[in-house]
Amino acid sequence: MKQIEMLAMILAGGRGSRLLDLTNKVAKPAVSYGGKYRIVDFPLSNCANSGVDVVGVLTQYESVLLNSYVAKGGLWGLDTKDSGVFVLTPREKADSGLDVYRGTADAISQNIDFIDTYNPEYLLVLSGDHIYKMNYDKMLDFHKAQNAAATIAVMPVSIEEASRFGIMITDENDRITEFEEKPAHPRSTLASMGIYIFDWQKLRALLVKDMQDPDSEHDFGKTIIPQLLANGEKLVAFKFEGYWKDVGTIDSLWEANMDLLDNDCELNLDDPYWKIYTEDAVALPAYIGPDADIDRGYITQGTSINGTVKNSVIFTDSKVGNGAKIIDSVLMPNVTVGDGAVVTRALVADGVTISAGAVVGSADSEHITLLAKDV
Amino acid sequence: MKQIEMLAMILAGGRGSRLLDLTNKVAKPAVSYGGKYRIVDFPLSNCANSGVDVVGVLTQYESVLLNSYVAKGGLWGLDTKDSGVFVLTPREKADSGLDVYRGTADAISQNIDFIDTYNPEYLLVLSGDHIYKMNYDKMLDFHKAQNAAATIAVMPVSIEEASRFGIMITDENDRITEFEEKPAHPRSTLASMGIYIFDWQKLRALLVKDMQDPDSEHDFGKTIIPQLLANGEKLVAFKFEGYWKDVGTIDSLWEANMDLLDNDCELNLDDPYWKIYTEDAVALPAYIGPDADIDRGYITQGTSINGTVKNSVIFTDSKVGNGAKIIDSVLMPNVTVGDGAVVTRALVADGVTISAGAVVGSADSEHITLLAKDV
Amino acid sequence: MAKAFGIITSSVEHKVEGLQDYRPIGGFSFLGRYRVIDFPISNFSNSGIINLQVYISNKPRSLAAHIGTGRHYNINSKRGSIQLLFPTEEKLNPIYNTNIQAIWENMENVSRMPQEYVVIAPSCMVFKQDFDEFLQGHVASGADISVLYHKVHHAKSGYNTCHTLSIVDGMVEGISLNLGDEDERNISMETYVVKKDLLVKLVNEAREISSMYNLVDIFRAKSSELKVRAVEHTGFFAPITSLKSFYDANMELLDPAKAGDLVTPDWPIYTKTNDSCPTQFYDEAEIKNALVANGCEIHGTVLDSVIGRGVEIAEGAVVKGCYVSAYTKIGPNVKLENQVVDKYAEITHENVITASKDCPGYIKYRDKL
Amino acid sequence: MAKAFGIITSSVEHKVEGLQDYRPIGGFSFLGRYRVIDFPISNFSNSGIINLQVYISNKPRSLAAHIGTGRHYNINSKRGSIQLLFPTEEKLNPIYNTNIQAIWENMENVSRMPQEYVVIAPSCMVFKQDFDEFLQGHVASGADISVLYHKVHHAKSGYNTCHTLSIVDGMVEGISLNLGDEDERNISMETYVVKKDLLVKLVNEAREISSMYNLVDIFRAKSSELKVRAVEHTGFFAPITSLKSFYDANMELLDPAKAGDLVTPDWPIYTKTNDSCPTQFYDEAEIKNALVANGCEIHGTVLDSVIGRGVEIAEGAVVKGCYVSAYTKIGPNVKLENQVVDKYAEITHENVITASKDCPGYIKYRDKL
Repeated sequence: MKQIEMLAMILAGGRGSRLLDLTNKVAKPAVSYGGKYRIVDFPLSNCANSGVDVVGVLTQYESVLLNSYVAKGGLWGLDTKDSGVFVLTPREKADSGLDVYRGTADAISQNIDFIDTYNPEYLLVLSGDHIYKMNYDKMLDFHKAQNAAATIAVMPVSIEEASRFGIMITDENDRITEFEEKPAHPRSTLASMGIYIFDWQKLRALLVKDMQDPDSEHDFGKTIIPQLLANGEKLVAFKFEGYWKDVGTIDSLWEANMDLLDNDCELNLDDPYWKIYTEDAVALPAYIGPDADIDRGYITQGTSINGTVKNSVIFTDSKVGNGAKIIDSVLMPNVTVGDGAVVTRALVADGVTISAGAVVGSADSEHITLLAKDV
Repeated sequence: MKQIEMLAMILAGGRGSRLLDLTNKVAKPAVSYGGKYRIVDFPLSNCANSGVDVVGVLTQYESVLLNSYVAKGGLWGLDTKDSGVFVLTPREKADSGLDVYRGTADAISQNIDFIDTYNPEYLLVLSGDHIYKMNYDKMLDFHKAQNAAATIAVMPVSIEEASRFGIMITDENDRITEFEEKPAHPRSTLASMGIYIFDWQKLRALLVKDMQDPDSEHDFGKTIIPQLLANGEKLVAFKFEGYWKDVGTIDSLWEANMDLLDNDCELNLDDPYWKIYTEDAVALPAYIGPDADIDRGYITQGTSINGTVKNSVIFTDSKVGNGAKIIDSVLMPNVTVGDGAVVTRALVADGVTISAGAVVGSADSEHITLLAKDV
Repeated sequence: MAKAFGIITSSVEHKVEGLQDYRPIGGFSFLGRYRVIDFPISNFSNSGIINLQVYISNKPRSLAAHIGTGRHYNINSKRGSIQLLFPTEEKLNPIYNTNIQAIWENMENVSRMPQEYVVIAPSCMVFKQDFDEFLQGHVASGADISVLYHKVHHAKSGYNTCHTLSIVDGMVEGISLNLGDEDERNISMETYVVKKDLLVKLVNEAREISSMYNLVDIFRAKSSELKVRAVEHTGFFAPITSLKSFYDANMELLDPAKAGDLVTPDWPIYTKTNDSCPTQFYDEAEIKNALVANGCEIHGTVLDSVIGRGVEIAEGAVVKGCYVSAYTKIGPNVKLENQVVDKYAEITHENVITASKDCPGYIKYRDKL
Repeated sequence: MAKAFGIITSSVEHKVEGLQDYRPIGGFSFLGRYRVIDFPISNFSNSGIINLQVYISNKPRSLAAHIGTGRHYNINSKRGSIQLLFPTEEKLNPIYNTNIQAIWENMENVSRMPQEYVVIAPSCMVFKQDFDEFLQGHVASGADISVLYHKVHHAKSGYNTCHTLSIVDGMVEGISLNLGDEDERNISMETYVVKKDLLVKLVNEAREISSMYNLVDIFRAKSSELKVRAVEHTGFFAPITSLKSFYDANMELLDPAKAGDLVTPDWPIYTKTNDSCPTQFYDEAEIKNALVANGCEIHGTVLDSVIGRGVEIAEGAVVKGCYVSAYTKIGPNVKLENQVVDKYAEITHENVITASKDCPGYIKYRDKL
């Protein structure tokens, strides 16, 4: 096998339980976003566009849909001879039983054999549930120029938010001197984005040791990064500027969709040189009926709009009936809104049918209404 | 999703422990065969050629290589919009922990959710470790014409062999009246090939019940088929004629390779209308040196032959040194035979190096010599 | 393996003003996101006929790139195949550019197909048809050739390079060019089933008779000695044989019932994805009765129109009764009515361009106005 | 994204007897399982230059089908692209069929590429080269154009439609057609790096000067005002510009050291797989010093030869010093010596066909002898 320079592993095992009923049947990375995409399209498209051609996707929880989806590597052009998207679930081995992944680092450790078949120089570790566009090849250039053992992508956050993140303290050369996981009193505002490049051989040695440690949490943030720092390895911070969002809650998922309605949204999905790829719907263009009224909408093909859409995102194959009103809302794929129904500040899950005249959500709710069942 | 008529599930979870060291690192279906193929290429190519476009591959044991391999659905043309090869490993679900597959039937039961997303009329159940060419579409025609609940492919075996198989007793209309698993005193010579077509809804109902039964062995042969018979369902036998081999032991794997050297071998791999697809090697054509002597050989590209090859099968990227002799043997991929070495009646595993002058195997051994380590 | 392979003819005998200067009819954009040839190819794919030969007579680049290996048409790239066949001889006069000539030049590729039958369909007609059913019916009938036709009620004002069939007891008794003398006509859909060997024989005979013969001519010439069976097609049918017919077909499909009949979940029409993002409709936009493909930015007014991928319509612009092809830019306050706008056109300076529905205007590829 | 896109020229200026009657040089079979164009495309792919334009001047079918979407060249089908560009105008005289004309007709496709540089390589030359290194060297040098050349020692007896470079201090001072007057020559490999904008300018200027100009002519015409840097290539190099050079290149590569230098694990040469099974060597077969592709059935004797896919060689046949293309059948007791046998030929009746190594014979495509 041809040696590859950098292999990517996407951690896509999260239960995403804060997404409530949306993740009852699909894993978080498979959740729909932005009219036609799924969350995992972002890291996968970033990989394809950055020239990272081999991607392992580590899944664990309820992943039949996610597995089938990412296995279609052709969606991202990752189906050439030496490239591929490989779904890696916990496996029974000759020398051990069937284990679940015990942590983010353990998920990598259990797949050392897979990584070894490609013998990469660098390992890129990504999270499967963030929305952003990033050129990992530029990050690799930085990693090589710095001659680092690990590079961590960071972004500036407000000091208030900082205690929700892993925070990096760096010197003037971007070298990380300290790392604090969710500090109560943050001493820096550089938050880890959960994107790492490692020298594979160094990481490999550490992981082999970590697997044996019964007290380890087997986690990159809690175990591996502190260990590397303790070993005196050179860790550097790669500063990212641009749109980045962890869509961990219903409110933040709704917000991330609403961001797309903003004319100046930094997450430009219309860039011909950095497309986000996804499964194409076999569907007609969006049909806008004679009595429709659209006042700011982000609308994809396969939809049919016969009512009012105001400041809303409408996903593939959703239908809005005559006289229905969709206001400040997100209709995920295959939603049917009956005539005259009113949906306000709501996120309507895949396949839900809203009967004629029904009222969903309200303009002054604190949180976004999630509708996951027919009403 | 477009409804598909018949979905295939390949049971590829076997440890294949009788293949000894060959299956230490790869699952049995991924074992190499016939110069350039892997065993699993046969059911997958049969599916592609029969127009069965969606295939689930159920793997469990040490399947990193098998998983990566079958995930490349494009190798068999199974990477179009509505087709795909999907690797299905045991999964953690919202309502249950991570279970291993408890039997062949349980492997299907645990993936009912996957099958349901395609909503097929018929389910084709295959084994991942048999060498044969078969048109499953013709079998489906038979199944439909017979209006059966299940169709089982059978082949005539000798009465001596019959007690190693599941044996079908049929009436004059090919209806199965009785089924005996490995009978001591067989009353028929129609052996089950482990290839089933089921009416999916009928099977589904049975599997849902079977999952709950703590005493069940969750096995098609031991549980499901007897249950269907007991329920009075119509089961029919589809007679297959042609080459079929279970390559379960080193001897039978060697034999199946030797069969290819036979001019009249029924397993014609050269049929342009029923090709067996596999991963293409990036390699030069076979190089036959000025001092080579080939006396019956089945030799693929990427090889380099400088010695004698007699009645042997040489796999991709294997090299035979000057004056070396390969007699009645199988060199699996990437084997290097040093100058003057002699290999007789042996099966040499992937990547093994035989040093100059070494002697491997013997002409009069009872069993074939398996060489899995460098000598 | 299906009993038939498919041939998609190049439709050189039809001439569409404007659009055809830049690509063959099969390569025309249709309904905002398809190309015309997506319909016959999807019909074949959905019918399980997956060995196709597509004849391309000229300007092959965009059509060849669109079709590619056919994977997006759901055709298994190992057991299925889409062969693109180009002219092998230079034609010094376009009269020699016939579909008979195209097949004849590639006869070796036809002869070596292992299937007994061939289903022939034109690249320029939009309709839905199960070709397997058509094939089975033909085989059962014992006829030599089966041809698909559509009963139309306004043949005087359209279908002008199409042929009409006179049918007696379900058999074709005569084939003639539509002269527009009657409204009620059976229009030939140029879609046939025939045994491969008979096709080869007829093509060779046609070459003996005249180098200007098309398939329809030899079928006509032979219709007395051969049993030619006529099979009626119902549902949406649009031959794209003039700019007007192109325009009308798209406008007709603004009716959701008609579009929903042509493109159904169990008979998908495949096309090549472009990975465009969804379309953004801004505050000032007003859209009524329109089909809008992805990747557009709509600030202006769109009425009774089909809008292709990646179109930008600026504030104050009014697009009414138009077919706007992909990547077009319509500037502020521009008014367009009943126009077919070709790809990459930029209309920023001209304020008002109108035409009548009966004679829609055409704005050229990459034109700047 | 790489800083350059690639252009593979159609090599219309070279004429190969026999083989070229059926396909362009890039489509020639090579070393039994490749096509000549696999070498430049793999060079681009391995160099990370994955947006390619391949100009095809005539007989495009087999080459277009071979290249397809480029997936088998390991080129990501989403971010990479292989555009096949065909002539858009009919040439009434082949003198107008130049590579300048081909680029000019597709100038829009060249202009719209986002990359600053373009690497141009011919479809007819077999060699291994890291184009990214070539590009980086060019950018660092400050030259206007870089051209790759190979020092040869027997230019009198070959390289007859190639150009030679006179080089002073690493810069090209003159370009002329190889007249065979000297053995020691720097042969131009027709491989260039240039800024896209300069290429566009030069193509436009060339069109002003003469419609018969090829790229090499405009580079020659401009070599005094432009800084043209010469970069030496070492290793295997074979321009396929005559039947003899085709034959010699294949025979030379029977040397495992040379073949192993051209095709290495870290610089794979990709091709389209045919899913042939391994080759069967029967009891009576005798094979020495040969490269044998898959899917063959060998009963006879093969010496010093290259055998393509699916070839059948019957008992008693002797094939010596031959290039035997795919799907050829050599009947019992036939003797062939120093022949280039084209695809699908069947030689069953003629007993002995020989030629000298200096002037190998050619047996036509699908010929029956």
